[in-house]
Amino acid sequence: MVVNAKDYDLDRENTWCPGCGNFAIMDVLKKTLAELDLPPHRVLAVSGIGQAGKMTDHIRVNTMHVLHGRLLPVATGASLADSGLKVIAVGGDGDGYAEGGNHLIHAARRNIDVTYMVHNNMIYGLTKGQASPTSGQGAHTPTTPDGNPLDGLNPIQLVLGLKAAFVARSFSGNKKQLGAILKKAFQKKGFAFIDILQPCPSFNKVNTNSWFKDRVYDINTEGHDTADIVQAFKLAQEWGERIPTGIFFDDREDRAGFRESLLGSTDRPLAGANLDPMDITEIMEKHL
Amino acid sequence: MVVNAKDYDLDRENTWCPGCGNFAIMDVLKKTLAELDLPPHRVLAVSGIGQAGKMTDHIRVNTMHVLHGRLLPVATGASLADSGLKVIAVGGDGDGYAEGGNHLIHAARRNIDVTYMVHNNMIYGLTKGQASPTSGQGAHTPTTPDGNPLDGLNPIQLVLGLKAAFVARSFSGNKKQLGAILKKAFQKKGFAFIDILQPCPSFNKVNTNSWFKDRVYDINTEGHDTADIVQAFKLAQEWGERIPTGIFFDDREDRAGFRESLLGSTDRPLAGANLDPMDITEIMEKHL
Amino acid sequence: METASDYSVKVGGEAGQGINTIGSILSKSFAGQGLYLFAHQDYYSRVRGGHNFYQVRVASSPVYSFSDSIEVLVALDQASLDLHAEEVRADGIIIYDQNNIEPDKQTENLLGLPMAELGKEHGGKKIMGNTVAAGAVWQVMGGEPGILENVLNKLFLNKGSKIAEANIKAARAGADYAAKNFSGQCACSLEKTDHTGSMVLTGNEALALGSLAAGCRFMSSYPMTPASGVMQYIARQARRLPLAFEQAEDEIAAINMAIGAACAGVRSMVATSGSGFSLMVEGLSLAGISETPLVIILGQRPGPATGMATRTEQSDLLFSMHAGNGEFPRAIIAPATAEEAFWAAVHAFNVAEKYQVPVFILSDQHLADSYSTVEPFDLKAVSIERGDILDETELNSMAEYKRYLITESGVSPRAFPGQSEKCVVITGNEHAESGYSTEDPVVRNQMADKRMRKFKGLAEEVKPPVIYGSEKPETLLLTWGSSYGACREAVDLGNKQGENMQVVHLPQLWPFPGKQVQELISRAERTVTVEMNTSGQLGRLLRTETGLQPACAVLKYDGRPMNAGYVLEHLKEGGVLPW
Amino acid sequence: METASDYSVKVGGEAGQGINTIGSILSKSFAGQGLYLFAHQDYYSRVRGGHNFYQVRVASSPVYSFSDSIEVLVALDQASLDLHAEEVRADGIIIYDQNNIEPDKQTENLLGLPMAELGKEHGGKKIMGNTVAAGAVWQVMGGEPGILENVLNKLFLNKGSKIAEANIKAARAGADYAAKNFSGQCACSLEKTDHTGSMVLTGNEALALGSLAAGCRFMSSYPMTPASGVMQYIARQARRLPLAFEQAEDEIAAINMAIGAACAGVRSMVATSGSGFSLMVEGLSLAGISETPLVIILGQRPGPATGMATRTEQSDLLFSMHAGNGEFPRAIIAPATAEEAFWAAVHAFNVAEKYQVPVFILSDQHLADSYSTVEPFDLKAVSIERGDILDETELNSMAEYKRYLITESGVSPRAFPGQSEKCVVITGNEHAESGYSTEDPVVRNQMADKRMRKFKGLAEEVKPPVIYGSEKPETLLLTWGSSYGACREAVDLGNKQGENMQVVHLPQLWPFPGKQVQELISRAERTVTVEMNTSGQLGRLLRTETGLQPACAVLKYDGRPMNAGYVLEHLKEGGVLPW
Ligand SMILES: Cc1ncc(C[n+]2csc(CCOP(=O)(O)OP(=O)(O)O)c2C)c(N)n1
Ligand SMILES: Cc1ncc(C[n+]2csc(CCOP(=O)(O)OP(=O)(O)O)c2C)c(N)n1
Ligand code: SF4
Ligand code: SF4
Ligand SMILES: [Mg+2]
Ligand SMILES: [Mg+2]
Repeated sequence: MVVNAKDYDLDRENTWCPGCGNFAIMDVLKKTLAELDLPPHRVLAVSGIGQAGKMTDHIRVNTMHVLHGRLLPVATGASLADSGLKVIAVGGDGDGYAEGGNHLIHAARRNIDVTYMVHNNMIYGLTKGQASPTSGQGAHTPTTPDGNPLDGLNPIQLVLGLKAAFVARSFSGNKKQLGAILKKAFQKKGFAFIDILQPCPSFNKVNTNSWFKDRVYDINTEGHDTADIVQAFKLAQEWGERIPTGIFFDDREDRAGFRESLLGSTDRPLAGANLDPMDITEIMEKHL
Repeated sequence: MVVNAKDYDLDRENTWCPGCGNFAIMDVLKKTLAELDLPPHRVLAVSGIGQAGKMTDHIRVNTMHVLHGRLLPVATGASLADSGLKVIAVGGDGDGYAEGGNHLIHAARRNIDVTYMVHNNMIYGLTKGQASPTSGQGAHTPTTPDGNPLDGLNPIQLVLGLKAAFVARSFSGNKKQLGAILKKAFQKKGFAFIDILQPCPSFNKVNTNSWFKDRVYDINTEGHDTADIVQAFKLAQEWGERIPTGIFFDDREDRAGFRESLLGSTDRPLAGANLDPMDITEIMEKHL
Repeated sequence: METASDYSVKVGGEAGQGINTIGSILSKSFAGQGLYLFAHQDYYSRVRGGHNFYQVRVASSPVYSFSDSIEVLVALDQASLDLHAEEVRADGIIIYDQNNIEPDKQTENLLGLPMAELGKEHGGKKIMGNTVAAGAVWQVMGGEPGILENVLNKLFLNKGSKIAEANIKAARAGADYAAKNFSGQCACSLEKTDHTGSMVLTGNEALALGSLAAGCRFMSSYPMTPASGVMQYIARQARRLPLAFEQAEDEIAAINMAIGAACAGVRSMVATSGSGFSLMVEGLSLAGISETPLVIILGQRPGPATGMATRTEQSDLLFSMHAGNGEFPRAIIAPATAEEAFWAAVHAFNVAEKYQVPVFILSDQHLADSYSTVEPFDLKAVSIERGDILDETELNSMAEYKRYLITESGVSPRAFPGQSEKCVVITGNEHAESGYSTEDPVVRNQMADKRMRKFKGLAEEVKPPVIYGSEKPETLLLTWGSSYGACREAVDLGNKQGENMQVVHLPQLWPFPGKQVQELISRAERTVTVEMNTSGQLGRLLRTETGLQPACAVLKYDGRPMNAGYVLEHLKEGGVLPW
Repeated sequence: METASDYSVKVGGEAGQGINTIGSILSKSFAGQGLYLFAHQDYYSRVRGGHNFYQVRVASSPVYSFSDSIEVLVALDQASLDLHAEEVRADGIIIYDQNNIEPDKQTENLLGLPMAELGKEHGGKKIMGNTVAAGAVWQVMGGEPGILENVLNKLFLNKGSKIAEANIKAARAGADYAAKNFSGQCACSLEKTDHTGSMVLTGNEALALGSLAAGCRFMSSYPMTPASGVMQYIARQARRLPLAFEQAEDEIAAINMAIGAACAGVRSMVATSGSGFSLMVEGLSLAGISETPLVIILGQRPGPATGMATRTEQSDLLFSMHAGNGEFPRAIIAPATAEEAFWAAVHAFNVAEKYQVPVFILSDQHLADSYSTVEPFDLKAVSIERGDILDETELNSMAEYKRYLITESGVSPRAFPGQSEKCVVITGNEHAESGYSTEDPVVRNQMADKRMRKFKGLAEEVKPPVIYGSEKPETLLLTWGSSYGACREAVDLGNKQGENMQVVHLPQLWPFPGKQVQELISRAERTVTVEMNTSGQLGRLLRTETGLQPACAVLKYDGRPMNAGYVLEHLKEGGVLPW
């Protein structure tokens, strides 16, 4: 089957603002899925609530648009149930690092068979501009009117601390890099995490497209050894005048994905329209 | 005032099992508080639900014994409200790394003025032996009867990923080390995190007192530079035949505690029996 | 309604076009002219595009709801024309920018105003076209120019006097254009009264103000429409007052932080909406057993789950009443207007502390976001009642402090950690008087009984039903929250048309004022419940508490508020019976 | 009760001493002898120490609750003697280890048994003293030795034949000691009937078995007493069946994982208790709007918050009924016995899938942990009804698949992601038939109405009230869940004493079978509700749904279950009126 990026298009009005970084991310996602020859009905995108989560309004695949911050557990359940689906989780920084923080820890621990894209605009877009955990110190927002007193959370450091199987950062303004990373992420067994820097022209007037552009550089072209988690952690400390992007860590230990480790095999079937009753006579007899 | 460790004793039946590591931890805590000359009424211990959380049944200080996993937010609120209290949070590994994982992320980000002790017995004690996020691969428990398929979470790596101001691991069987670390933790401005390895003879038959004893070593006596977070992260990778303990990271950047960063000062009073009405005339006039 | 003037102005456009600017300039100017207003907002859950509107009704006596027909439509985009031209009365007008919008040939009463052009020319920026429009509307409606300019001055002063001046110039350009081209076209003629000096306030703002007046010193919350307005208002004051606001990582943290602060001795609150409140339910239960005073503002919107984020509904009444595992007393207050919202907040904090219970303020998007004119609050009338709090001398004279002392009222005197040398023991487990856990069956009974005994005191402090209309009505409309406005105006309209109607609104729903309601219902020929949900929750509660059942129910649950017309129409049709 | 034998044996001791071992050896042996039993457990929230007991009632016809007096007390520690000696009947006996315990001089009927000593001597370990005690009890009660040995063989076989043999030796030693020293002391004499082959099952085990029989293929949960037993049972089967069990990081993850799996096409469930369920409330609401079939086992215990972790209560009925923001249909099933629990699970999964709604099974600690004799379930009678699921051919023939197709029944045919080439769109926002979000007011009404229409179908499938006792009663006991056992025995006892009583238990509480209940109540002279909570929740629900109010209520909320004696005593006192 030859799949085309257009196959993922949906004829629905897009409600993102002009200039929003989300458009580029969606383009790249569609192109990458097509490159991997994944037909829409074999893809499941689980999205959180937020502007990023609205991705599932605009991409023709199976979708579950769920609760704010709960996309990873839903994706976990769905991917356990059906081994035939390529499962993507997509949400914002508030969704993933505030409301959903706990699930990130445990998705990494389980190594769930899910590619997780966080559109990190360092702000709450949909609810009109409140601070996010990644908002920088001093950011003036409706909930930090006197300037954010805290340093922003560094998601790469966090996820390296969780030893996720695949840890990357990209930027919506660098489609080529994003595409290459996404492709590798989809091919990775288990949990692949990508923090995607994304300008929000409506609410984040500090971390704009050009602010990012002036700072990002690619650690992979500079020869970073993606098997070295300590080196990755060291690189991840950097945030400011220069912002490292690229694949920080790509675990060479070929860890089993969660489906395999929990079910003992990658294709034990659970889901489907047919439900063969399980014979529990033997189990019952133990109570006699 | 001269405070004595006995001042913290409570005349209540202790419900921990004989041989439980919790006893040693409690002893050390009481001694350390006394050494720091902190009278009981100036200490607030907030505890989660679990065997570790029962600490507050046995130590005479102000206590809030709250919900499973929610000790850190309660401690955050209480410490913001009253600058005069030394706030300790105490809970188990299930409490802190499973149910309460999200709050750990954000307590570190805020740098709340709280010393957080996690009694890490790598098991759910109070609910009779289910797996915890730190349970090792293969652990047979009532919820992993065929052996835990997952590697245990490494809390030190995680909390280093959060760049908490003070990150340490100790062992209930090494009272001297634990006492020294606790003392430093209490003196640290902001969030001090200590993962305390604790045998649970009733349910964890693998990670026993002697199992730990055979493995732990002190990174500080071996000259680790606690200002170096990358080095700390490297050390934290180790877990198995040898288990590093001691202070991994003690941030030399003298970050403000949360109370100071949010309220702009360390002693702006919020709490108390007297509530002087705030004059809001000016605010109201803006609506005229 | 004996209003001489009663006009509605609707400003429609896309998100981001600035309809709120025009709306609030006009609203404040109306108030400045000594008139009363009610303005509601209708917007999509998106940041750009879509179709939103701001509709303000202005009259010479108080108004509580909105009209179906409008006198003035300001259309900032094509959709506004297409969607709302029909609502314009025969003698009404439509102001639009003829440079952007091409109206249908059939549409009548169209008045072209080159907003952007004039904005650019006189104010320096195209976006000033909004102020141009406000100036034009003000002019055609016959407002006093100085008042509008005053408003602009105040509104933009904090952005610098240049910007204020530019806006005034733009407004003048709009007014001049209107004077020249639209004169005689608009039937409106705004009165001027000496009822000036009132505030223009949303429900959210009133709740925030009330909380501040009540001495709230701690708020932790997580953003969620329509409750974000409260936290953002509080956040703005935090540095200036002895007050902490923190945006929590989630709603669970929010309520637990507030509990921590409350236990440490400060008045604390959270604000959220349905989904977020769902996550607070366990914390609510903790507040219940630990007897922690806490105010929860629950801004309702249509569910289930994320539902329709920016719309309105009243479907979390029974949820908030029963939320939390186990049983514990609580209070539920539901203001109907911005005015009531302020006093509701004061009441909520007092009740919370006096009885050491969680107290809900149920609001909804319609109340939260709608502006109305409100007299400045008499701050001297705000009394802060903290209930039984021990002072240091009392504490020092005690052998032992018992946080959960068993008393006749169910309320135990409070003390705070660090307040004296007595340690304070607080817990979410069942406990003895000391605060330490127990499983003793006798003590359990005593503690459960003690907690439940608070209901008595709580019931004595219930805000009584608010009654309006006929004394011995044929039809009694029983309602709550923001639906009151529609009911009140329906009663006025109905009675004018010869009906015999009364509205009873319950500003507090729990403890339920059963006796008073029963008494009122017994005097009416039939009772109809009116509320914004599918299952008739107030009706169900009425039956649980009194055994009575309304004759029928007028319900609405499409996410848009109801008004008098809707109520009357559905009354005629016999209501929508959910049972 | 026309039981010939009806005896109670209580085994008391500290946590960790092994009272459960003795209890379950005896229980299984009683069943092996062809007798019926009911055994309940009382334990503290601690791992070691404290005072726990296991009390088993054995009789020649079915029993549903426990007695206040006991025939045999086995005391493993001093506290058991001190606390329970009084409960022993005059012709009863107390077996204790004279090497560890020094009984009060006044205590009668004491029989010393050197348990640990004999255990060490005959079984090789002191802890075998437990089996020694079981052997002795079995001997004095007149049980057939082969039956006990059979049970020991089965119980310990998986630990190796050596251990099984050692236990049999220990039991024999106990029996021999008893034969020599206690003969003639015990008034009990166990019958032997041919009613053998029944299972000994807890409520938790029955729920787990029922779920497996119903084809549950996914369970995610977080440990919490008293629901942990269900997940641990399921976890043990997971590797052997096409079934996934995962211990989630918290209850929020648990319910959301289950929703993900359910949407992907498998029967999914969660089990929890009150605090944990509080955290699932938002997910519940998501299941509601996304129309996801989901079974929630809610094992109740005393709240609020952590309350009393290992005790029993029935106080989450109204909470589960109203939980979740917004309004959506659901079903609430509440089995009274282990037998009912199995079929409740089957029913729950069928209803959940047929109507695509969340379904609750309300259990409680008393039901969850109590053993009773149950006939093996007729697995052929288990029918799996999945409702409307499209197959691939149907899907392929469609132009477009609409997940939320509007239908008369409110139920839209389901399809699963990946099942065919049609994409499936699922959401927690308000949506059009396609599954994509909408804020259109007309569509919103249609969708809300569609969801609510499911109530009709749900109501048709309600499990009808279970009736026992007099046909035209003077007193009707209306009850639910595990309180049924106490009520049923109260009816038997009362009617024997000349009363005229009936018990009606509602195995399903929502949709409420209002008509049937009304009809039943109308035939009775007075109705009394009986339940384990402070506010009389079933009574409140009854009033909401029928307008009727019980004459009084018998309530209990000290964390310990009620029995027939409690019900009768409180009926005499006129009940505990919560209103
Ligand atoms: C439980 C809950 N809390 C709060 C909200 C309101 N809410 C919706 S989106 C959002 C944050 C959006 O920020 P982010 O996740 O960064 O996404 P973005 O819009 O920036 O892409 C919030 C707070 C909600 N829907 N549910
Ligand atoms: C919301 C909620 N979920 C579950 C529980 C049940 N519970 C109580 S303690 C506990 C885990 C205890 O493990 P841990 O935190 O490691 O403490 P330990 O007993 O091992 O010291 C659980 C699951 C609870 N009380 N509340
Ligand atoms: S608000 Fe920001 S993130 Fe949302 S669509 Fe607009 S630009 Fe993008
Ligand atoms: S169960 Fe384990 S953790 Fe709990 S008291 Fe016993 S030994 Fe300690
Ligand atoms: Mg964002
Ligand atoms: Mg533990």
